[in-house]
Amino acid sequence: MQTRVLFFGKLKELTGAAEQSVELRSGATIADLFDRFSNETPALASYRSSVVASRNQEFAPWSTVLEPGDEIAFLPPVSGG
Amino acid sequence: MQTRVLFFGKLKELTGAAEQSVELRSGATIADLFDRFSNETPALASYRSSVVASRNQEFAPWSTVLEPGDEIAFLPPVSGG
Amino acid sequence: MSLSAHDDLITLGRDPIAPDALIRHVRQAHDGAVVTFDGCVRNHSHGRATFYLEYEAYESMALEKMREIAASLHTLFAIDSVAIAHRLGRLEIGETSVFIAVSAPHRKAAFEACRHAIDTLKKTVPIWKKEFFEDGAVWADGELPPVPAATPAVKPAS
Amino acid sequence: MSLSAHDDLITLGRDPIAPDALIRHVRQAHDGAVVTFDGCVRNHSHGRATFYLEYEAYESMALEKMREIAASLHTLFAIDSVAIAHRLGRLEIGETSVFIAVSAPHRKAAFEACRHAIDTLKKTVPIWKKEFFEDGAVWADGELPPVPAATPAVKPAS
Repeated sequence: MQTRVLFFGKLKELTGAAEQSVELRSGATIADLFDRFSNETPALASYRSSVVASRNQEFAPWSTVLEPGDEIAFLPPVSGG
Repeated sequence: MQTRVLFFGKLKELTGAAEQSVELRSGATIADLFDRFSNETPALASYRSSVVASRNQEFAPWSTVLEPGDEIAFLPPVSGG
Repeated sequence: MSLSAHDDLITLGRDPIAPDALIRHVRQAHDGAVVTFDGCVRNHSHGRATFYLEYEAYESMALEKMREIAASLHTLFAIDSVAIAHRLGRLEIGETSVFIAVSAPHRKAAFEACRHAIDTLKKTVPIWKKEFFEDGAVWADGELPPVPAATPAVKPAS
Repeated sequence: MSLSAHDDLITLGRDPIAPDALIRHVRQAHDGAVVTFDGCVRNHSHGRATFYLEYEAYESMALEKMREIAASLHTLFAIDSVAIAHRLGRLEIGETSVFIAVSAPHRKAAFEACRHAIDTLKKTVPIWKKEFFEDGAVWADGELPPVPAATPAVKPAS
């Protein structure tokens, strides 16, 4: 199952990429997806508690089960305005 | 004792004059001044409870004793803005 | 026109109000927020179509009360500067009768000060609005300004 | 640019924001009040001199969240219309990063809606600010948006 993943702000700098595409097993959650990137980029793990996720441009809990074609983004605390 | 008296808004329309100069006995109060105009223009009396007075451009209670050269104004409810 | 100690700009006159000039006056490089209030002439009042308005003022006292409002904002809120303009005379639908701009390092103070300024202006500044309708004119309902309590009368010397 | 059902104007882009156009958009003959908020780039932050800022956004989601804010204002407050503009990219000191204009028949609703709009924008819209100082750059402290509670997971069909 193909999932598009976006990183912003500090998280983009840590992962070194704004956008990636990953192959996941069916039934994987947003939490599983974040863990996978934390394995590649261990510094990410320490940000877990100050990150929220979105699924198809709506804020989504970590337990959300991914569906094919989803666009998932990991968002640090927002600071617009 | 000479006192300058100003009327605004509805009160100006009732008295027919924006500004008048009156001669008052020493010791007269703002309330005395209003009563004097109410005698000339009885309709004024019914506005007494919805009028405030100013003395030399500061809001002043009815009991204020007038001094020579005072500028007294009678002000209906304000509606600027 | 009047510049106070805080470099506030307070005006009362018959010419149209120029919001841009008031905003430029208050907006400085150390400000993070500018909040403005534009009071405009509505095309209706109490369910009736308004033709136009006329404002009159006890001008010298009104200007002084507007200055007092600006000065009080500096003591009540962490703001930078204030501009308050009120227009007098005949105003057509859509025209600005009062404009207030407040700058501050942070937005909370700018919002609260701007709101406080217009609320206080409507309660304490001697300005009166007459509303003209198709079938006549009325002085708008207003608010009676608070008057300080009487102090013991002092007999004048003369 | 986006026009909602309420004729609100919501924009997100790299060009300088034009407050006058936003104000003209919301200001109608039946309005008695227009309140605006101008968020400007301050020349200092946490006691340090700021050189400039850079804003980035999850653009499509940010625009949608801004639209949601405008829509919510109509359900929460007795307002007429709303304009919200946020700028992205590099911004110099004194430039406007965000501008909000709200029109209403009466001032209370205009003030409360404008304040609510900027407070909510700062909490929920995916935009990030990087502050550039003489000796480096930092991502500004921000707020973590609230996330809806988990609903019972539905196993996807595939």
